[in-house]
Amino acid sequence: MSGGIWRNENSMSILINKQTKLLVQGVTGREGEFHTRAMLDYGTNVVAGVTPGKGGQLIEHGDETVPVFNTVKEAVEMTGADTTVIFVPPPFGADAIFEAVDAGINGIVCITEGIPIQDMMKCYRFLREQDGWMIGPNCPGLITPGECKIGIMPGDIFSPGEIGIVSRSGTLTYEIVDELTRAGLGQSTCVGIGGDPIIGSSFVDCLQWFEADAATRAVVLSGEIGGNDEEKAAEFIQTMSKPVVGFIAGKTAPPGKRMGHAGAIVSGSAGTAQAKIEALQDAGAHVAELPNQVPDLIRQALSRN
Amino acid sequence: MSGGIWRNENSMSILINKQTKLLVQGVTGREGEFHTRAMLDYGTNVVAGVTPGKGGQLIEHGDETVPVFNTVKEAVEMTGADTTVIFVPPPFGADAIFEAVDAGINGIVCITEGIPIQDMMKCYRFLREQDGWMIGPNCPGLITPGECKIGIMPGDIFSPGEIGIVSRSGTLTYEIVDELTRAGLGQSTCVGIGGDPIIGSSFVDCLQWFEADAATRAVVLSGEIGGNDEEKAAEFIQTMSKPVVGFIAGKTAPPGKRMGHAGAIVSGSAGTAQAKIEALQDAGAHVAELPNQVPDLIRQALSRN
Amino acid sequence: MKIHEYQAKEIFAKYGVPIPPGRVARTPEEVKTIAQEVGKPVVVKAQVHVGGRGKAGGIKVGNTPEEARSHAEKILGMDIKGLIVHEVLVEEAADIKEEYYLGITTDRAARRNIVMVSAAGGIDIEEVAATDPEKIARLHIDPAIGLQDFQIRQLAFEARLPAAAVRGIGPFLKALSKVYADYDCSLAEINPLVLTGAGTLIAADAKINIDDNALFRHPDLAQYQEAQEDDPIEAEAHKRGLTYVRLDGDIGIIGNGAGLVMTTLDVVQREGGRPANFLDIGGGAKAEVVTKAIDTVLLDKNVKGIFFNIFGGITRGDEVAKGMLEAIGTMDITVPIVVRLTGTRAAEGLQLLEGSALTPAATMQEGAQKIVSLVNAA
Amino acid sequence: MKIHEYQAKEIFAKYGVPIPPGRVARTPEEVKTIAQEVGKPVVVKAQVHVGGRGKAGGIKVGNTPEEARSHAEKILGMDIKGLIVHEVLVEEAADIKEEYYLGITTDRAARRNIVMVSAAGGIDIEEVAATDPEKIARLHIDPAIGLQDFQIRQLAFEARLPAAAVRGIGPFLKALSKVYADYDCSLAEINPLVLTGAGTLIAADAKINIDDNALFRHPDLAQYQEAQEDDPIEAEAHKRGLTYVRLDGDIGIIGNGAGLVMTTLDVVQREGGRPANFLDIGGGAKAEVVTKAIDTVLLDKNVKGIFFNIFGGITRGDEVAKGMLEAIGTMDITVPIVVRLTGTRAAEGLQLLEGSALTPAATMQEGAQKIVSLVNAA
Repeated sequence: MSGGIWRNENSMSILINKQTKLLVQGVTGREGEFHTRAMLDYGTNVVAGVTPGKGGQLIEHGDETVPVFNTVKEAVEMTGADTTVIFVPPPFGADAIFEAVDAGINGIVCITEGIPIQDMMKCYRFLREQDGWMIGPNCPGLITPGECKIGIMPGDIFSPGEIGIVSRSGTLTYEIVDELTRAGLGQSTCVGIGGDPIIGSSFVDCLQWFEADAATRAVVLSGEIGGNDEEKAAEFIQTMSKPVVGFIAGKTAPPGKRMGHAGAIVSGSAGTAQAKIEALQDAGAHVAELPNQVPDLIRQALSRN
Repeated sequence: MSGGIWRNENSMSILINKQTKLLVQGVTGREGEFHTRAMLDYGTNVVAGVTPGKGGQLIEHGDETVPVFNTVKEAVEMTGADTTVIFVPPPFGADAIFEAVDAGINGIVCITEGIPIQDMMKCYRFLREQDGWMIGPNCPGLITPGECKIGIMPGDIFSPGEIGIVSRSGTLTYEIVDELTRAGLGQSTCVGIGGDPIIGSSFVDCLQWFEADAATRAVVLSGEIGGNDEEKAAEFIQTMSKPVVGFIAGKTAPPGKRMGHAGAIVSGSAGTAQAKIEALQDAGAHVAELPNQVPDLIRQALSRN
Repeated sequence: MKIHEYQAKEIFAKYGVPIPPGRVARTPEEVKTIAQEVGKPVVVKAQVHVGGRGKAGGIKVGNTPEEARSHAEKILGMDIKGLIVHEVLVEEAADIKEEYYLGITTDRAARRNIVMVSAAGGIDIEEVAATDPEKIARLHIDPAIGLQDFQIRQLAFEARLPAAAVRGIGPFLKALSKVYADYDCSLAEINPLVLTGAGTLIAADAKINIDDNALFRHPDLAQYQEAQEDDPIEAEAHKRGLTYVRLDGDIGIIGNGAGLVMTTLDVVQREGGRPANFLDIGGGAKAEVVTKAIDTVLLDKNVKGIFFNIFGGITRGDEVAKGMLEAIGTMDITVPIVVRLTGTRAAEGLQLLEGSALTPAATMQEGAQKIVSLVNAA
Repeated sequence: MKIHEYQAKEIFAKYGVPIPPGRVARTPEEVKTIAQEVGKPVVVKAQVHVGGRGKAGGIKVGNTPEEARSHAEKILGMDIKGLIVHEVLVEEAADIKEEYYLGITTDRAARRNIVMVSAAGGIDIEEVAATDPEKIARLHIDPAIGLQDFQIRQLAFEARLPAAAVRGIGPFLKALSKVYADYDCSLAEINPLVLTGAGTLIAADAKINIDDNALFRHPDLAQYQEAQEDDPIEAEAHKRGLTYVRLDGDIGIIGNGAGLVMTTLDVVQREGGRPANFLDIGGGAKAEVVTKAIDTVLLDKNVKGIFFNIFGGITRGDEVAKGMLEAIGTMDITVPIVVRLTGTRAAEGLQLLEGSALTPAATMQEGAQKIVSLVNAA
């Protein structure tokens, strides 16, 4: 999984673009239908939906019609869907991921929040054997501005451009994107990788994709306290040719609740904002203290590069 | 797993040779110790044994000493063992295979008979993700005459040469090898793949290895009724440059016991000796009616090639 | 190992699968009592380890307790393909609207377990498999993650089950796959799964076979162990721990290794003889095993001669010969025995046999020729 | 979700893990009765959802039933880090020869569960982890195959347990990993696993945390659910379904999205303020949630002002503003509130707030500066 890098022909963004044929799992649910319509409004090529037992229904939206199928297998066979976005309730999240992989779906975006961690561990183990990619769960999705939006982010704050963004949080990302857009810095692709302990794609996966993407000139990495994904990202940043600007949330947050002895034995003292900021700075990244400093740091980095 | 082809530098045999560093799992058991001594007598490079709780013991045999370890991990770290032969009782067979894989062992020969089929299914699933190879379970092992014997076959009936042998049964293989040796036809490597429903390496795997092996000029395939491995082998034989002589046991055996409806639905009418013989003949292989016809068919095939 | 329908249903019931009310009985009076308890028409079903019970008259519907008793009188003690019926299952006759098939077994070719679902269940499912294979939805279980919910939905939709059954079979398939895994099955079937007139689903018949290699971890199944064979000599051989299959000829065949024994059968047949059995004594021929093997082969009164074919590998030829001499010394054997020994210490072994009543042979073919002519001359 | 030691031990007992005889008690008299039943010296242990019970005086050995009762009188009702002790576990005091540590938890970095074993168990295990990490053997569980026997042996040998314990910990580790999987744990520990003077192994203490996301499939655990927080406001916020963490400042912080709220805390601190809490109202700001959030923040009597920071994404700015106006209309609020709205329909939202008691701000930084000066001026 982590090695599976999808590239379109011209490498004009990462993972998704105008050619993406999107399937929506849980399409007739409240969230699923609402965001299906929002994605259609953005111009995303939504080709099919799946809700077991509702096969044969149609979702009409303006000039567009999205057919609903009982199984992902059938949806893929009938429409050639290559990417899926998952809106099913958490007890069925892992099953939806397995179904997508089994049906040959290449890219998975899992919005669902609250999937049990043991379920995600099995999914991750299984996904690692596949060639495709997954973003999430518990994430806002990803967007290639002007081409394709998959997820729940507000499309109108984004603008096409050359800055790649990868982030663990939702609204904080919007905050940064808003600053960039208002500063005239458009985005190549913006990925919200999700805040759960087990996620399909890490910072490092996304940084690799951005590094390989001809349309991306610089990357913003927005992290937060907990885990060690930012530290791992810092290691990779040392090898990158493109500049990275970082932001870490949680500098004043109290240390997380302790998880008994075992948690302390495993995690040690890692995961503080300070440790992450230092790791990024040691790797050559510029770290903003406030979200509104990001555009200036990006401009400085690009002028130096 | 099935794609993982091990080759030594000069490709003078398949899978094992003089350089093979062998570990014996279950080395202090009756069977394990008996065959460890027999393998040492044959000249096999037995570097270590494992029996949990007996770490630190030594098995002395003539001038040679085989150290016993508690875990495969420790044995590999201390001796560099790259191949293992498993003699543990059936309830512990799958665990022994997992332990070997986890410790980085490249080649596994599992002699143990009677491992539950669900255990082997998990093992096979797991092994397929690895680079190494496995022969067995419920097999006599394999031998590269004059270099390395791993398993329980009587070493003195083999002689070095250019005929590769792959077989599902034990004593029947010895019968064929005996005929070949007495006819002056030595063997490159002889592999007993085992008779269980789920085995690590199939006929096709072994035929691929023999096809790629510079030291093998022709191959004997000894099959029997049941399953469809011989039919799959026939498909591959069509693509081979080297001649194959077949023998199928069970022409007069009664149809196997029925496994309820499900067995019939899955297997259909496949698996008879006649179907297998015809598949091999259609693929261009010569099929012997009696084991003692094998040497003549091999000579004829080699003179034509 | 096979277990009876009522035993399989006991297991399924533990996993929450609805089964018809009823229980097993061993006398006609018990059958009547159970039928009275059920209070509705019952079906009386012979419990034997063999297929085709229905066609042999081993399954009857009793509309009244008295009728059920009367059916039981005929079924109990009935001989179905060589097996005597000692037990019958008496249970409420299902109100059958539709019959579906659910099964899991090992797919050797795929090295995975395969799940099958069909809307065309019942006793003709094999016919369906042969003539309309597309009517059976099937998919494999990945051992790393087990049967997933999406697969259950996929099977139900692809089998074109009606909407009520699509929703309803989930728990049945989950229980089936859990039983299959927990009990190390080689086969688990619910056939038919009945959709009743009231719209509910119920397992009207159930079948479970257990992987013999896995019995060590199911001590609770020991109580179900009984003769699995329809042939009494096979049953006896099984008890003695021998791998024996009875055939219809007159030459007893004993050898070491299944492939070699099968080949021996082939060679004997090719030389004009008719094998009476398949008997594999396995590796390491101790005198005791040799004695047991010869004794078992001679339980078949058709046997007019025995061909012993041993490849001395790890098994040493001289030890086999000693075992044989010891065996025939303690038994009263009147049929000719041909012994072929090759491999490790074969020469020494054949030397030991010189002067005995045993006829030595140097090759498998020679041995086959000798036993055929000895038996034909007798 | 945390559960108590005695609840964890009830679960482990179901999985065949030996635990000291005893049970939970709620009064000193009950404690005496249990101690009499046990008939040996007992240990009386406070059951609270917080670490460091022993050092706080919440664990005492009673050599006689009367002594146990007397300890219980002190422990029941005791305040340990803000939590009142309502229950004590009374059980036979183990005859401790050696103490080992067994634990499983999620290793986020490896995306797998990790098993840890140490011969240096007991209350100082974290100290051991910090100073002698090599004294803790550890390995990961592959979710595709689960904890294997060879791994148990490897852990036992690498932890250098004595031979008796190497043989004995198998069932403990198997039960631990089965409980961990069956109950969707995020943590399961037996610490100490005690080797007694008699040479047997017994789980003297046990700890289980459950993944909150998986509680839907463990309805049997609902009975264990109770306040998990030592802070009464946090407990109340949890009850109301809000993600709230209490801090020690005087500016209440409310926002949508954890990352944004954390950043808001950072910015307020940077501007010289001291945040009183973290409160994430999540997506979709309905009036009701806004009311609950403000009310919860004001439960903390230190709060002198509130900063509301909303990025209108899917949440529309005008709806948030309406919710706020509705909320403050129904509440008696005396502290200043600064509202920052950006994103979808932010302009419309800010327009709605004009003329209200709420102070609008265009950016996060401006909002932080405003609330800090308002609170400092108060």
